[in-house]
Amino acid sequence: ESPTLAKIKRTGTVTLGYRESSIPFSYLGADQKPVGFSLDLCAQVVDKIKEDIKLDKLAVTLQSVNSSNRIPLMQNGTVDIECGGTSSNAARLKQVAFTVATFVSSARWMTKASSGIQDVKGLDGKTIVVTQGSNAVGFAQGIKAKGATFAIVQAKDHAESMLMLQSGRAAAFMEDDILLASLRARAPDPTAFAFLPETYEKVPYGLMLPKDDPEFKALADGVLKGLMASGAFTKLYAKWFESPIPPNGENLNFPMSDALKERVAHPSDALDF
Amino acid sequence: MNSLDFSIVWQALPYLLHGLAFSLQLTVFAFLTGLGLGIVLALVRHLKVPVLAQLVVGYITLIRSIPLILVLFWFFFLVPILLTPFSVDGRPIPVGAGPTAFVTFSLFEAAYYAEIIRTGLRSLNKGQFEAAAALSLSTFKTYRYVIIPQVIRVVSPILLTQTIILFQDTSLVYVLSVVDLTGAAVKIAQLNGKLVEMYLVVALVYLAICSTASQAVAMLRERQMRTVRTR
Amino acid sequence: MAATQSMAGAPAGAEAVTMINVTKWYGSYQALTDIRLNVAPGEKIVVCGPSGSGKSTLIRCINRIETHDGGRIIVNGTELTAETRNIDHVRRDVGMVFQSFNLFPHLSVLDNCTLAPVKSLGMGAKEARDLAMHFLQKVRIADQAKKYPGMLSGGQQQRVAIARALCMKPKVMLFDEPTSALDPEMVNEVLDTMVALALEGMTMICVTHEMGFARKVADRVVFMDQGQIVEVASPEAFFQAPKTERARNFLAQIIH
Amino acid sequence: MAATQSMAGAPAGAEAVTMINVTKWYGSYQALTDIRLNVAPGEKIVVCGPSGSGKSTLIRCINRIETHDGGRIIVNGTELTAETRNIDHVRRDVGMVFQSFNLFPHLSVLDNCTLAPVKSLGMGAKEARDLAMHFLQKVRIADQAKKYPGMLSGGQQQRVAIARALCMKPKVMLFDEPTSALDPEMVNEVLDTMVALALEGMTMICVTHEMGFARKVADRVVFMDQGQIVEVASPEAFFQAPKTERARNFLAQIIH
Amino acid sequence: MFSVLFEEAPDGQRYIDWLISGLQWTVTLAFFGWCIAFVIGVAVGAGRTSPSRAIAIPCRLYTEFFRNIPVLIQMFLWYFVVPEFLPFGLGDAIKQMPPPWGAFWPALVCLSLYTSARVSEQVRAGIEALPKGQREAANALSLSTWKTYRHVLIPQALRLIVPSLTSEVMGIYKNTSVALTIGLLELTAQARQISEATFQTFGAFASATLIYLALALVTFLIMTAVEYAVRIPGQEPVTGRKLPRKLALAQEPKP
Ligand SMILES: Nc1ncnc2c1ncn2[C@@H]1O[C@H](COP(=O)(O)OP(=O)(O)OP(=O)(O)O)[C@@H](O)[C@H]1O
Ligand SMILES: Nc1ncnc2c1ncn2[C@@H]1O[C@H](COP(=O)(O)OP(=O)(O)OP(=O)(O)O)[C@@H](O)[C@H]1O
Ligand SMILES: [Mg+2]
Ligand SMILES: [Mg+2]
Repeated sequence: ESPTLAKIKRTGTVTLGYRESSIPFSYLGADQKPVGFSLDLCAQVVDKIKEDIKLDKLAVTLQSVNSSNRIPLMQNGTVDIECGGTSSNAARLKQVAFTVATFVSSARWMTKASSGIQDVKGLDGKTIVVTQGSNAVGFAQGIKAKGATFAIVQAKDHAESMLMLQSGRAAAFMEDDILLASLRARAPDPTAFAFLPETYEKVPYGLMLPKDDPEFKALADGVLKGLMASGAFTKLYAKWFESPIPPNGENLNFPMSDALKERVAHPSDALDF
Repeated sequence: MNSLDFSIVWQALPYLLHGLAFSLQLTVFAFLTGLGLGIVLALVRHLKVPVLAQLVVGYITLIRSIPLILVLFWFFFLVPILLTPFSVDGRPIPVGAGPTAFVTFSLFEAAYYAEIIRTGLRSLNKGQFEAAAALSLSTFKTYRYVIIPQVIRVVSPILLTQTIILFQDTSLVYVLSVVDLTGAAVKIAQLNGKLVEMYLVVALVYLAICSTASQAVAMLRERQMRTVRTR
Repeated sequence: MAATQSMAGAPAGAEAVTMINVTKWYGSYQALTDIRLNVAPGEKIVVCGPSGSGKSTLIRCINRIETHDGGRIIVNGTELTAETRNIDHVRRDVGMVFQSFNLFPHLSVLDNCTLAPVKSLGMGAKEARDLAMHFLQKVRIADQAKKYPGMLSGGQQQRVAIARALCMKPKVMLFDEPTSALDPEMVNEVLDTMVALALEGMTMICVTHEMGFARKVADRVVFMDQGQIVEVASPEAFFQAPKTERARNFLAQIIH
Repeated sequence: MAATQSMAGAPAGAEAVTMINVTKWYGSYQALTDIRLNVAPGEKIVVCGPSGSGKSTLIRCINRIETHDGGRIIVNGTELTAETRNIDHVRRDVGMVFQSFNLFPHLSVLDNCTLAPVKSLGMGAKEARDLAMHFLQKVRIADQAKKYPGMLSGGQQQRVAIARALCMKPKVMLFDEPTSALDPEMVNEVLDTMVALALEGMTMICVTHEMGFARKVADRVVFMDQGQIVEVASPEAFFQAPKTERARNFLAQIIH
Repeated sequence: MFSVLFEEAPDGQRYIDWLISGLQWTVTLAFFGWCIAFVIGVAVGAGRTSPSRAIAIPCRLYTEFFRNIPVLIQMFLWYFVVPEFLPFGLGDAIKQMPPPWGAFWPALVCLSLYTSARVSEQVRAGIEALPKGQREAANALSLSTWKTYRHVLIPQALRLIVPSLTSEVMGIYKNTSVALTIGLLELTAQARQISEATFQTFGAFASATLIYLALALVTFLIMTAVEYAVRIPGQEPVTGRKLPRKLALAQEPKP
């Protein structure tokens, strides 16, 4: 039997990991209560767990996680599902498992609109910022290796990367498109920032699960596939990505990409597109 | 930089106060238990208790050599795994972040306090021990009534500095996903993009609290000096 | 909890302090060699000798502030061994006054005096306070009881130290150069207190170079050199006609 | 850089030290009241009096280790004012030996002696060393020049302190109870050194209770009480027949 | 657990190279940070004991200010806020500095000042612990205030506080990790990077922990050697007991 389910059954508790500023997947909304797209998806999974193990009462614990502790917390059994905005890749799959893709992102550049930079060429000789530990670090280094001449600085988190861009320390900020969109939406003046046209490799996001528990993964995947088939997934998407969201009511205006539409039609956790 | 907007601070005030409360709780708890344990460790060393004294030296050296954040990390993640043999289903037993923070900070600070107490013990005149022995006070009573009260007075400024550091270090509980004052400020700042405002406010809060504490200790000491060492 | 008198096994009319062939080593340096000394109850002994001759070591062995390495030390019928019970017995019977006072600076004069009776003899707080006031009165310093040691002059501090030792109601008092850390004028006030004690019949062993004091109260003068007792004599005999060359030289040095 | 002699304005045959109506307050406590004292070049003054009478305060005012609050102090023709230049002048002319030696423990005996001549008079290193060895010879301790103060006995340390002060070639030497921190036996070796200095004609002001020394070398004895100079007399007159009641009482106390 | 170090990283290096690069920054920052902190700390600490209030009060304010704000926040302020308030050209010039120097210099300034405040507190304690007679003797020998500090007070105070300075040196390595918050990829930052790239969090942090331990150990050994080298002959390391007199007597036969 699935060890995760066994534990949930024994303790009568399922623990969900959430992020504190991964908008709109998982973040602190009004009164610092966690909300978000991934948390909504997770709620459906929890319902299904409850049904499957036939408990009338299943307590749900919300555990805040960050990039330093999410893996250890999953490996030591504290967290059963991470409901964040975490991307999947080959190296990570050796340590944990991911559900079918719930989102597809690709890295992009954001600049100050006033800078007049038109494309990646315009960044040559300038300093650009990426966030420590994000996929963008690798992409940026890859672009540089192909002949670009910008210098890379790495900020501690997205907010500081954004501050570097704002304060003029960096000419551009490379990150997953959805993250950039949410940062821009919350800026005092969103129109002050612009995207460069280039897009890069697509990466799938998913809910993170403990490794070596295929039965548990099958359960979660089943729930998500059901949502995608019924159209509920698309509704949830619209709620978080194309409507005003808490706490301040900004609208990300981030319609579903073709790649994600493809994955909704044919759910899969494959890495390549 | 765009003009600063501190309105966010008012909105977030309850959350910030909540964080501050945690910082203070953790500081007070770790100060009390750390000092208690630190005194014990220092005494074990001072009395040269066989074997234990060496263990204490090893413990203190080890703890002082590793960044607190890594100590927290290892406590948080290794203890559940080490507890695995005691669990029913062979899976790690999670220990909450709160208890981890309180226990780890106490154990960590104990090593530092122990060294401070030892400095104080070294500065005391041997005659104090001899006088207590001549009065037939037991070892425990000698330390309890004669030695430790004097040591605490001697080292109070160093204890204060260490405690100020402890108060500042509470921000490291972010690896445990616990929210203290700094953590709360950072979170609000990240959600709203108001980093500068929040950090300035936190800096002022720390400056105010720590300066008040250090002023209080300085005054307390001056008073003691007046009674204890007039000549 | 209260000190029970352990006279068991002690012969009638026993000595207050008996030292038999006592030796003491500091590492490879022999600080005491074959010390033999009997002190009768009520007797007053003055110990003198050059610096480093082992005077302090000798009296510190008597209440085991230092441990002796060979020979036997018997105090009021209790032999000093490694056993804690015996050490406790002896220390309750023996009061000590140090050269450097060693008062507890964080306690008031009164608390200095009551700490040990309360914590170590288990005396009641009120009783201890009355006792302390009694002895503070005796050393003429009762009006300073609320002050802290740091607020007193050296002579006053030393008198408090004497009162503190007396509060344990010791049978024997040890003094280790009690006046040598004092200003010349304060020496007298402490010596006066000691003379008064001596006249009351307290057994006293006193390391001092105050020859006036020795003349006035000592029953015997013990002269030490290089860890040995070189000469034991009555004060008159010792000061008028020291038997040994070493004692003569020593006396020439300190009396100018 | 080298000390220029500031005799400008000083009358011929001027006093080495002149104190006119000097007062000194510690907070609200008056430590010196209307002190008048003239010390001629080559004169030896012994200052005595009860503890707390202001002896130390008096001599510490002479080289401005303490600042006086009223009156005037003139040393070798330079008046002590807040001006750094004057203070420097005076301090170069005045050597001081403390009760507690105050050697610099981190410097060897030789370095203790050469530090000030080199750093403050700008003397050459070699010259300073030769001078230091000369004075160390004089206090009979030249063979210890390489040692550190912590390795010396109290008497030796005090002799080094005297040599250190002499290396500044002072015109006046101040001693503040230079022997009272010493063991009885070491007192003599320091007193001998001081007597030798006195015989060479050095101007000396010395707080001490060593009456033997006072008898032997003092030109005048100054007796202080409660911050005032109560009596100034020749040693014979002072010891035989003190004029004041207070001095009589005091002498009775310290000579037993 | 440590096999992750020898896997190939996305940039073609092995992960261990990342750690080594991080270690270099850590050591560089710690070394120069310590040198500056020591100099300023000694000066400010000495200043706090000055009889002149015009010197003592600013020194006290300095200590309180830089000690009482968490280093994490100071780091942020130096990096993001201070350049905004510099005269226009200068602030921009700082912001334009190419990485990693743009982060290194603020980190160095921040760490130096923070540590110097802590060192100054110890230096002050050391100077205040010296007997009053030392200053008086120096005055009586007509040494100027500066020379009194330089030749008499500071040398003794520093010897006294070697043990607590040792803790401080061991501590500065740990505090360098705060520089990661402004983008300096020192040891902890690199460990985090490895953890993010591979999700092998334990391996990455265990490596960092061991390196910190090794650094602390080396520091400890060096400082022990320093303590031995500057000890004063004839003085016990422990203060308080008047043994010297007896030692001297034991060595020296009387004439
Ligand atoms: N803890 C110790 N370790 C080593 N040697 C010691 C110790 N204490 C004392 N000594 C040595 O033992 C000898 C006797 O010391 P003791 O203190 O008994 O002499 P004393 O006669 O009391 O001298 P003083 O008149 O100077 O007090 C001295 O040579 C001294 O150096
Ligand atoms: N720094 C100070 N603050 C306040 N009062 C002081 C200070 N120094 C000395 N006094 C007081 O001034 C008076 C004179 O002190 P001083 O040291 O000159 O006396 P003294 O004659 O040298 O005594 P002793 O023989 O004890 O050395 C004393 O009553 C003393 O308590
Ligand atoms: Mg002795
Ligand atoms: Mg004096």
